[in-house]
Amino acid sequence: MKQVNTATHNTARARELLAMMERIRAFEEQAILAAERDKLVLGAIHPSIGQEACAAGVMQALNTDDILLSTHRGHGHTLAKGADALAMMRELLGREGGCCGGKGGSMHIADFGVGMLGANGVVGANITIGAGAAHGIKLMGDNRIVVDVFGDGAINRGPFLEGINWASVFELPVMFVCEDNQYSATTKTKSVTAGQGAAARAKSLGLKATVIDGNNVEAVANAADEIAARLRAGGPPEMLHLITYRRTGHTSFDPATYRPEDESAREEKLNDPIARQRTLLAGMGVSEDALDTIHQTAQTEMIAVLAKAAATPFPDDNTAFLDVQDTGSPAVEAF
Amino acid sequence: MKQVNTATHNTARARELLAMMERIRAFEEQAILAAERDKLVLGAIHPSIGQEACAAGVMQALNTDDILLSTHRGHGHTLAKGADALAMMRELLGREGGCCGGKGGSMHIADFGVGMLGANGVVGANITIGAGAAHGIKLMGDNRIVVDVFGDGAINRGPFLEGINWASVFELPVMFVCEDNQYSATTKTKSVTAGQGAAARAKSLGLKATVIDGNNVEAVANAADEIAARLRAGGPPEMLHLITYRRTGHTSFDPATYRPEDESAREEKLNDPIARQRTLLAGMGVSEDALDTIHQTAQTEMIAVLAKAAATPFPDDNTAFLDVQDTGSPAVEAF
Amino acid sequence: MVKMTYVEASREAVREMMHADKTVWCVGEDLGRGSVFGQYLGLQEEFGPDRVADTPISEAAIMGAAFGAAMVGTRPIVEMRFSDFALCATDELVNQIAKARFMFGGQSRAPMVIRKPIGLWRSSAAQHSQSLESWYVHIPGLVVVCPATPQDNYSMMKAAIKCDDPVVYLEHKNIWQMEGEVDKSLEVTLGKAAVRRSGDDVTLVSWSDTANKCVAVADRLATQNIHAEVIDLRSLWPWDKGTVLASVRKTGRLVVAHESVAVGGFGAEVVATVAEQAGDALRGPLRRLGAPRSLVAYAPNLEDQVRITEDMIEKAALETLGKSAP
Amino acid sequence: MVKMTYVEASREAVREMMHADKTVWCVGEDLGRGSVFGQYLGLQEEFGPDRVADTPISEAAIMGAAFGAAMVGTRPIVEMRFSDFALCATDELVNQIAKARFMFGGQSRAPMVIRKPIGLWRSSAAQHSQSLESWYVHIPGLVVVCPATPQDNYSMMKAAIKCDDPVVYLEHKNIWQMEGEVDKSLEVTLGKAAVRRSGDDVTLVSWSDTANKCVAVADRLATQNIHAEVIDLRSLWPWDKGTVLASVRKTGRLVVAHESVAVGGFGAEVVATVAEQAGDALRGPLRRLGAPRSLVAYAPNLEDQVRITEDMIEKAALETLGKSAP
Ligand SMILES: Cc1ncc(C[n+]2csc(CCOP(=O)(O)OP(=O)(O)O)c2C)c(N)n1
Ligand SMILES: Cc1ncc(C[n+]2csc(CCOP(=O)(O)OP(=O)(O)O)c2C)c(N)n1
Ligand SMILES: [Mg+2]
Ligand SMILES: [Mg+2]
Repeated sequence: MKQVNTATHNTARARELLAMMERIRAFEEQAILAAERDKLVLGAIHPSIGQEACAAGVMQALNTDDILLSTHRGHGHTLAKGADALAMMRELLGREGGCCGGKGGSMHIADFGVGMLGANGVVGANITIGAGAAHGIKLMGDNRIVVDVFGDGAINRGPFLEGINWASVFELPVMFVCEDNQYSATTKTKSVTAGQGAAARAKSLGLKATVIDGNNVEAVANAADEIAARLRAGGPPEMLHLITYRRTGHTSFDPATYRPEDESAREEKLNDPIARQRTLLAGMGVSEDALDTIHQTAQTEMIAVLAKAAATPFPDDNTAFLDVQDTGSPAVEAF
Repeated sequence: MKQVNTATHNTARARELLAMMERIRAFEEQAILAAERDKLVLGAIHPSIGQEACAAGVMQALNTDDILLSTHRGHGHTLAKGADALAMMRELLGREGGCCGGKGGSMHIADFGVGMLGANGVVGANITIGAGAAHGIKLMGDNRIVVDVFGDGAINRGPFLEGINWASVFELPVMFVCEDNQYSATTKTKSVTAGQGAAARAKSLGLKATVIDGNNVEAVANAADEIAARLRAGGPPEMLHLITYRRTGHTSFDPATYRPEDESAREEKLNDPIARQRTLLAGMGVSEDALDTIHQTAQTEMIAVLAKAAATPFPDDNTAFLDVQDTGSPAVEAF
Repeated sequence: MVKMTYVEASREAVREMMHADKTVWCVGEDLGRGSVFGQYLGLQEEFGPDRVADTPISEAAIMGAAFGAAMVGTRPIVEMRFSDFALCATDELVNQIAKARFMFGGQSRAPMVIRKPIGLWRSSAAQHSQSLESWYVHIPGLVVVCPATPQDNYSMMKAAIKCDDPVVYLEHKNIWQMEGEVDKSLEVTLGKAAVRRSGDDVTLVSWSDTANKCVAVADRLATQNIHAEVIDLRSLWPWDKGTVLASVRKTGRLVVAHESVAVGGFGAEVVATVAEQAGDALRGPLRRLGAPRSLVAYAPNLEDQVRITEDMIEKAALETLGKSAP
Repeated sequence: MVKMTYVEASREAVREMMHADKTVWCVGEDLGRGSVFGQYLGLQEEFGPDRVADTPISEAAIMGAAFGAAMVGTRPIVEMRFSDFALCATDELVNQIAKARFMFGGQSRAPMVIRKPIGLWRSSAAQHSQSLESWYVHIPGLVVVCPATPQDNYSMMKAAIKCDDPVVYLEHKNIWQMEGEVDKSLEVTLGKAAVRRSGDDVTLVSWSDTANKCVAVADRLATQNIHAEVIDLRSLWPWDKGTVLASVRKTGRLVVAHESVAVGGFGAEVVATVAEQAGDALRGPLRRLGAPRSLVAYAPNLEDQVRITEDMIEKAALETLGKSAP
């Protein structure tokens, strides 16, 4: 993994990275409360607690008009790409004003206004779609780039091979990001994955692959910046493999009893990306108070976001028949 | 690629390899005549002329109860696995007594009696199926092995990744054989394939991969023998990547005008596996006459096979409704 | 008789069949932890990881490999988790598994049970809520089973495992916890409907969870002195045309109800068949209830817009009798 | 009016649309050599390899990547070669493309034409002969087009490319060389049937190549002084229910014929709809012709066993009139 020289850090960026991670964490903590405590979220939500460095570090390398494709575990990516937290929370609660009008929920969260073209409920499906978004961009002569995030479990699906081969053959501006939290639902991914994993596979498909400590947000940000710069300069697609850890269960409902008992606690203690970034900032001379303020601001924001979302009405019933298609009526045909 | 020490060759095996290649060549020459001259084959046939060393070399490493899964270009593999040439030709002509009763044709040729579990009309589909056959064998505690042949074009399909990862994870006795004839239908495979190809991809999936001159039947046979021995000893799955060349068009109807003009002729001149094996045998002291006899025997056999197949009646009409399934009637429901 | 939930019933059937036949095995993601809904809880402990195999997230390989294993003599039970994900293995199911036996002239068999949980369940949105049973009915070579009760999920699972054809086995996610008495000695024949209520006034034809709603509607109608016959088809291929036609000849009235999209749904096949073969017996309008040709949304109120309810079924039944709902 | 073959007609439509709209492009295997049936001959020379893109054998990526490219503003024409291979991209089509606009609350569009040649053609056996149009009709979000003539393959291809919804475009392999006059100025609306013969005696409803057979049957029947109305639906979603119902109200008799499997085929939807909504107008038995629920075999005589012929259609038409074939 790449070493990062902390001396060269930019304090402003480091603060921003921390602030974004705190916002993601706070958003998801509230989302979990909304699900568990308030029973306001009926569908599954997949938290990324402990993985915030991936989202914050990668997305800061992007412009608003760059494109992001994400997974079922996409809150962090979406927020870091610039989506509005309230619209997102409304979506999780299936409310009016949700970023997908309450139709998608957590697993299909999207904000096309900030280039976020969707989370996905099908593991790995976004890999070919992201390659294609880059294909479209290239055909139109745009100078945008695409980030396509997927989990370690997704590398065992066919679209991983097809999408990456495609991007490489057509020389498309895509940064493939494998956010490797070591689990595929209840299964330890290594136990069902042959060979050396995402980076090795990407290399065999002709890509440059960079493996980074995904809990080190500075390292992630630097790597993402470098890759983004190469892509903007017309370089071929690349793979960024981020090693992190899923601290929660697969969904907020999953107690994750299948894990070694102290695994998550140990990871929290040693590798929490927020704690690590706080330490870094403290070392750069930022006061505990200032760091606490960042934390508190995020908490306050997201508590308010949940309250406001919870107070929002459900969408109009008729929207259930809107935006199906232009051609032909979606209305009831038979009863 | 591996070097073969011709001095250690076994003349009997070398003759057998030549004889099998001659039979495959003769079979396909007759099949092409049946299609072009006689209009007795309506569906597409995909000849493997120039690729016979792959079929002959690999299959000689197998026992009858070992399993083979093949592709749309599977006549050679099937014959070399031990299928009856007449039953095969009848199948190509859609006749009674065809190995699939005339229901499959060239693209679905199969002979379960000799462990040949089917050609396939869908590129790459046989890769997961072959892995699964090995999975079944392993579950039942059998000591058989599986050979799963596919083309260079198939490595761009998802099942390549999924099937090979599967075989590796479950440690299944499969020899994956990429018969690389450099073309995917009318497309030069390299132009649509990123990275270093089949062997590199297999390695990234944890497999040992051996690259061999696929027009050198002795080298192919030796490599296949070694891999088969390792598999029989309980070794993990392996990849055998055979470099060859498709001398005909994609189907017998395809004039292949998209190729550099003299490419096929040059390959025929330099790399015909039959000519090369004849040279080898001549060098071992086998007379021209003896070699011609092998050629003539094959020709005579297959001319008779075509004549006999052509004289066979079509299957009984009612077989169109047999072997659909046990449960429920396949008969007409609505008219 | 034993009390069991729907999820326990099929699990028990699988367990017993695994004891009875060493060639039966289960394959899918996370099976060692029971899979998504606990359908396999305890089985890996009991039978070991070879016979209850945890797989990579590789639906195409799960389906394709199980097929390969079936061709060499094992009897795999394939878990697709949500029927939606099974679409990642459509070539394997439709082009390979369904066709192999025919294509190879009877040389092969693919005795497999392919489990694909279907249906609306708890705000799961468009990619986790589909019911595509009509697709599979349209594919020669496949058997299609949609059990609606614990008893059927026990008995039909056993029949499916014993069947030498590939069986697409569609459990409904919304009734995993449904309880019922199960008679373990009861054997069912695939293709035989269950007449869950007898009646002379109107025939209600359904399957899967919607059949349970039809039973509830029949009970409601009974209080209005209307006697509905409820036919739970249980399997859609083969489907029990004879029982449906006989019932419609008796009642003269038909309501078909299903959760899946009405357009191109299997309800059309039932209605068309009745119109073709018992059209003369009809004494009221034919009614077909299915989802609108829209998608399943996440918000609970939007999700409800595409749901077939007991009220709707009751109303339709009354309409066939020329009455309106009370 | 220009004389064109069916394959030339859609090629010309694609060519013209590529000139008219720079965002239109084609993507699939071997397109630079025209693809399997010459549908793209000359287009790569004319528009270059970026807009007529040769791809790896990666159906999932062809479909998925085209979808991604559609979401950022291009209009891909996706070539699947044989509709059978499209099954390798079912998740992409059904879970992604069809659902995106709805699932994302209207933020996205997927203006794509997905070409999947269907049908029986020259001993191609079970994996190269399927017609699964009824599957796609059942999926909300998709438009389904089945042109039967050069004129329609020209006009409907243009309409499909202009359409902002994903269009599953099913050309029939058996009629690539069918010739016909094409009026380039003729525009069609997706969802509007073509009444290819007018008549008062019996309504024949069909689509794709079977519609051509119905036209031939109508001509035969005319010599017996029976006037059949032939409705070529042309698109199955939307389908022109109004035209069918009006015709049946006029003739009182209905034959629906299609090449795909009868069970669960779209013919069931047509028959069910007519029975539900114009049952009172029927003056003869409803007839539905579709393939048996068997598979397509290779041998020509076996292949013929599942074919719907003009004779069968004629016989069915006569039966609705209480007559038997001459
Ligand atoms: C094709 C498919 N198969 C299975 C699932 C069920 N599923 C949802 S998330 C998940 C685990 C994914 O693991 P990974 O890709 O590592 O992402 P993570 O959940 O760890 O973020 C599974 C199996 C699915 N959604 N899609
Ligand atoms: C999934 C799928 N896509 C496309 C095709 C059409 N097709 C048949 S053979 C072929 C080329 C295959 O190339 P390769 O795998 O190298 O095998 P070869 O023909 O060279 O033996 C193609 C594209 C198919 N049969 N299946
Ligand atoms: Mg993971
Ligand atoms: Mg090739």
